[in-house]
Amino acid sequence: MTAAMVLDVGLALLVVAVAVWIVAAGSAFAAVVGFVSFGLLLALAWARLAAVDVALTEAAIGSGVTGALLMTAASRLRPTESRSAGERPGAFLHVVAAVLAVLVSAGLAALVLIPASPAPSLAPAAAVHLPELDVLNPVTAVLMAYRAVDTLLEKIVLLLALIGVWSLAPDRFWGGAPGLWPRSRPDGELTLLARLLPPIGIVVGIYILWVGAIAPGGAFQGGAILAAMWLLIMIAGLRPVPEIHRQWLRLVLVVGPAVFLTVGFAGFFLPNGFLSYPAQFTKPLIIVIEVVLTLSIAAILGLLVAGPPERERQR
Amino acid sequence: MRVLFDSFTVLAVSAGAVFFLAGTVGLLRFPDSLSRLHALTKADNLGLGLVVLGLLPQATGPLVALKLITVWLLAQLAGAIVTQLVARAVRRENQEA
Amino acid sequence: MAEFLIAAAGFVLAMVALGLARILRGPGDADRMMAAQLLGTGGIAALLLLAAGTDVPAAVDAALTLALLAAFVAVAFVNNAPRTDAAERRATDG
Amino acid sequence: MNAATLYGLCSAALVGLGLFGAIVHPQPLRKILAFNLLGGGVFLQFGVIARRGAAAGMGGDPVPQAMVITGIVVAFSATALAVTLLLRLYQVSGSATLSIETQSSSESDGGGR
Amino acid sequence: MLAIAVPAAGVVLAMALGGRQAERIALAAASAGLCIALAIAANIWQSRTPIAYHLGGWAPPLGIALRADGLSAIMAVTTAVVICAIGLFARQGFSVPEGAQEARAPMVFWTLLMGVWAGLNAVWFGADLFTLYVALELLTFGAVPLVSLDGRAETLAAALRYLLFALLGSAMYLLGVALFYGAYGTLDIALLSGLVRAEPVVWVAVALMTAGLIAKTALFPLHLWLPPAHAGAPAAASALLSALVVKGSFVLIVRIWFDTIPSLLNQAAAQMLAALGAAAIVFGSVLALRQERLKLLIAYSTIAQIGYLFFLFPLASAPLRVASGTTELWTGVAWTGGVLQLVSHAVAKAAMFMAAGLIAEALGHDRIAGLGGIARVLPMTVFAFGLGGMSLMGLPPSGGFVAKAMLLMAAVAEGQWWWSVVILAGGLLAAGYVFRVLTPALAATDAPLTLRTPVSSGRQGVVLALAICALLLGLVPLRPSLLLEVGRHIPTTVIAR
Repeated sequence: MTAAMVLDVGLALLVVAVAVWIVAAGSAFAAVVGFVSFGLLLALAWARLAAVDVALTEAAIGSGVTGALLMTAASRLRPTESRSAGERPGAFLHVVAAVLAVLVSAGLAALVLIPASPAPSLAPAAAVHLPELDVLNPVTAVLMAYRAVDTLLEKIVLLLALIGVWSLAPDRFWGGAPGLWPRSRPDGELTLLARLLPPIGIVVGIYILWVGAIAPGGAFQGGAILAAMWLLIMIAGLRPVPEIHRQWLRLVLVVGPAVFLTVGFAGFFLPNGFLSYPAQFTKPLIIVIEVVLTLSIAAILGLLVAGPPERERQR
Repeated sequence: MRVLFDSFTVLAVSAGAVFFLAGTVGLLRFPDSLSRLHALTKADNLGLGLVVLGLLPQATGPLVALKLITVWLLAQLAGAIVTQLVARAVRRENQEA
Repeated sequence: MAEFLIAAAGFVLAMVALGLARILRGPGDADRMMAAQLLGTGGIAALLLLAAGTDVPAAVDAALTLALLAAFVAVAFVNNAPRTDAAERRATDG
Repeated sequence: MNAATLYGLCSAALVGLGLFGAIVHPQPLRKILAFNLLGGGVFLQFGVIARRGAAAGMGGDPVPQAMVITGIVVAFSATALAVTLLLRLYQVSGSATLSIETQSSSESDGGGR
Repeated sequence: MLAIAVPAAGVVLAMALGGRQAERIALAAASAGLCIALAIAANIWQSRTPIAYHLGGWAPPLGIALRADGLSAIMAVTTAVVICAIGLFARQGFSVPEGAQEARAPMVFWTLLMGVWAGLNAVWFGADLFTLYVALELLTFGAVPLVSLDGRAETLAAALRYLLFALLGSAMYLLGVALFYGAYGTLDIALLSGLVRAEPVVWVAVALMTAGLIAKTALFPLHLWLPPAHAGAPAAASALLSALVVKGSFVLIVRIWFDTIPSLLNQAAAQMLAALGAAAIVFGSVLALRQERLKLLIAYSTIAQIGYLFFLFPLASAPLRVASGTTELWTGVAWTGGVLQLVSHAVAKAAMFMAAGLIAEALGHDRIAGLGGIARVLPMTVFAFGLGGMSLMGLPPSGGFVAKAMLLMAAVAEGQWWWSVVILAGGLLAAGYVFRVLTPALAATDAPLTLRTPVSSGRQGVVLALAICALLLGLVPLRPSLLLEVGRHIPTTVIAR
C-alpha cells in the first residue's frame, strides 16, 4: 500500500460518509453544511482522477455557488421542517426505496469491477486534432470544437433556467430587481471583505479563463468565480442588484450564446458547415467565444442565485 | 542545496500538519463556540501558512509561488473576516437566547 | 519527496475529517459551519500538497478557487444562520 | 484495486444513496440535496471512465470530462430552478410540501383556467 | 441543423430584445421552422435515404452527428404544425398589455415556447446520446416554468413535482450514457448499434435509461406528476406539454431500443413495457372517467394514450421469433401504427386542450357538470373537441382509428392477441370519457348560457383546423408510412452539405 492508495481509500470513504450524513441529517441546514464539505471532497477526488478541469468546476459551481444557494433556501425554509416531520412516508416505501437503491448500487459496483478491456478512449483521437485547433487543453477542445453543439445547447438551457426563475416572480415585480437575500445586514466586516476579495477574485477568474486554452480552466470555471464575486459585491450592498428589464443586462446575458451562434451560422459558408471554424482563425475565434461566454455565464449564474424579481420596477 | 530545500519542506509541512491536528482537537474538545472558533483560526492561519511556506521551495516557477502565496492570503483574509462575522453571529445568538 | 507530500496530504485530510464530527454533533449551526470551514482549509492544504506531490500543477488553481469560494459560502452562512440559530436553541431549550 | 475502481465503487454508493434519499425524504429541499448526491455519483462514473481511458499523454479521456463539466452546470441550474420554485411555493402557500394539490384542489377547483 | 438553431436563436433574440418583440420573433421563427421541417421531410421523401450531418466537420466518434430519418422528419413536421397552431392560438392570451413595455407571462411563454421547440428538434435529430441528454434538459427547463406560469400554489407544487421527477429521470438516463461510453467509447447511435454485444453493461445501461425516460414520459406507474402539471398550465402550454413534450422522451426510448440495440431487442422486456402500457390505458381511462374538471380529464386521457405507444415495443420487434416475410410486413404495420398514434395524438390532444382552454375562458370554469349547452355558443370549439375525441376513441376515419387499427391487426397477426383486447377496451373507455363531456355540451338547456368573455372565431378556427388535421391523418396513412421506413435499420450514408 502506497501513501497515495491510503489517501484514495480514505477520501472515498470520507465522501461516502458525508453523503450518508447528508441523507440522514436531522435538519436540512445541517445537511446543507454537509453538502458544502461533500463538494470540496469531490473536488479533491476529481484532482485524484487527473481531471483538474472538473475539479475546478466542482470547486466553483458544485460546492461553492450551489452550497450558498442551498444554504439560503434551508434557512428560509426552516419554519416548515417541524411541520412536515409528521408526514414521513411509511416503512413500505422505505423498504422499496432501499431495495431499489441497493440493486442499482450493486449493479453499478459489479460493472465497475468488470471494466471493458482495453478501456475505450477518445483521447488519442482528440490529441490528433489539437495542433490544428492550436488549443493545448483537450477538454477545452472538446467543449469548444469537437462537441461544440452540446456547449451551445447548454447555454440555451442556462437561459431557459433563468427565464424559469424569473417567471416565478409576481406579475407586478416583472422588470424589477431580484431580492437576493433580503435578510443580509451589511456590516463593517462584510463590506471590507466585499472590497478586498473581488479584485483578487476577478483577477483569478480572468486568469482561469485565460489559462483554459493551455491548461485546465475555461469559461465555466472563470464565469462561476466572477459570478461569486459579483454576488458578494451585491450582498454587501456596494452595488445594487440590477433590474432585469435593463437593456445592458439582457445584452450581457445573451452575448455569449449569440456570438457562439453567429460564428456557428458563419460556418455555413465554410466547407465543414455549422459550427466549424476557418483554419487560420480557429484560436482567436475560440478565445473570443470563450471570453463572451464567460461574461454571459457569470451574469446568468449570478442571477440564478439572486432569484426572481422581488422589488417593483423603478420608473 | 536540493537536500536543504527538501528538508525545509518536510519540516514546515510537518509543523503545518501538527497545527491542523491541534485545530481539530480544539474543535472537538473545547467547550463553547467562541473558543472552538479560536482553535479553528489557529489551524487556518498557521497550518495552511506553514504548508504554503513549506511548498514554496518546491514551486516550479514564480507564477506557482505567487499562486501559493495568494491562496494563503485569501485564506487569511477570508478567515479573519469570516471569523469576525461568525463570532458576532455567535454573540448575537447568545444574547437573543 | 513526492511520497512524503502525499502522505502529508493524507494526514491533513484525516485530521480535518475528524473535525467533521462537529458537523454531526453541532450543537449550533455555527459549530457545524466551523467544522466545514476547517475542512475547507484542510482540503486546500491537501490539494496544494497533492499538486506538488503528484505533479499536477493545475491543482493549485483548484485550491485558489476553493479559497475564494469558501469565503463566499461563509458569507452566505453568516447572512442566513444567526437568527434561526437562536430560534433553534430556544426550541431545544424550551 | 486501483484508484479508478475505488472511486467507481464510491460512485455506485453515491448513486444508491441519492436515489434512496430522493425517494424517501418528504421535504423537497432534501430531495433536491439527494438529487445532487445522485448527480455527483453519476459524474464520478464519467470520471472513472475518463481515468481508465488515459492515453496519448493525457491523464484521462477529455471527452467524458467535458461532459461532466456540462453536466455540473446543468445540475446547478436545475438546483437553482427547483430551489426558487420551492421558495415561491412556500411564499404563496406557507407550506413547502408536494402534497399541496391534494389539500387545496378541492377548495379552488372553480378557479381553473 | 437549422431546425435546432433557428428556435435557439429565437430564444437568444427574444431574451435580448424582450417586450413586444418576443412574440414577433417567436412567430417569425415558427414560420421559418415550419418551412425547414417541410424541406427536410421533402428531401428525405425524395431521396429515400436518411440525412446525416457532422457538426463542425468533426465525424463521430469524436464529433457529433445529427441524423434525420423518416421518424425525425415526421416528428419535426408535426412539431412545427402544432407549434404554429399554438402560437396563433396564444397570441391573444399572451400579448403584452397596452401601455406596458414588457409583461411577465408573454415574455416567459414566447421564450420558453421556442426553447421547448429547440429541445424537441434536438431530440428528433440528435444522433448522439449525450446531445440527446442536453436536449432532454432543454425540454425540462422549458416545460417546468410553463406549468407554474399562473403562480398559484397548486401549480407551483405540480411544477416542482414535475421537475423532481424529470431530474431523477435524466440522472438515470445520464448514468446509462456513462455506461455506454465506458463500454464502447462512443455515444453515436449508429456506431453503437454496430458495437453492442449482449453483455451485462448493456442491460444495466438500457434498464437505467428506460426507467429514467419512462418517468419523463409519465408511463404508469410513474405518471403521478402529469395530471396536475398538465391540467394546471395555461391551455396553450398544456397543449404543448401533452402533445409534444412527453413524446420527446418516448422517442428517445424508441431510439435506444430500435436504433441503438436493434440486434439485442428482448421480447420479455418488450412485453413488460407493453404491459405497463396496457395498465396505463386502463388506469388512465378509468381515472379520466372519474374526473370532474375538463382539463384533468384530458390530462388523464394523455396517460392512457401514451400507453398505446408502448405496444410498439413487442409488436414492431416480433421478427426475432418468426423470421418469415409475413411477420416482417406486420412489424412494419405496427411501426407505422405506433408512429401514427404518436402524431395523431399530438395533433388531437393539442386541439382538445386548446378547445378546453377556450371553453374555460368563456365560462370562467371548466367543471364538466357546468358545460350544459356550450355547443350552442361555441359550436366550432365543441366540434373540434369532438373530432379530437374521435381520434382518441379510434373512430374512423380519424388518424387515431388507423393507428389503433394497425396496432390491432399487427397484434392479432403476430399472435399477441392479448394486446388487441386492451386496445379495444381502451377505445370503449375513451368513448366513455369523451361522451361524458360531449353529452352535456350538446344538450339543450333552458337557461341561455352567458359567456364571461367572448371568444374570437379566429382562435376557434385554429383549434378546429388542428382537429381537422387529426381527422385527415386517417386518410393519408400510407404515404407517411413510406417515409417512416426511411432510416429504419438502414446504415447511414453521409451527405456533406
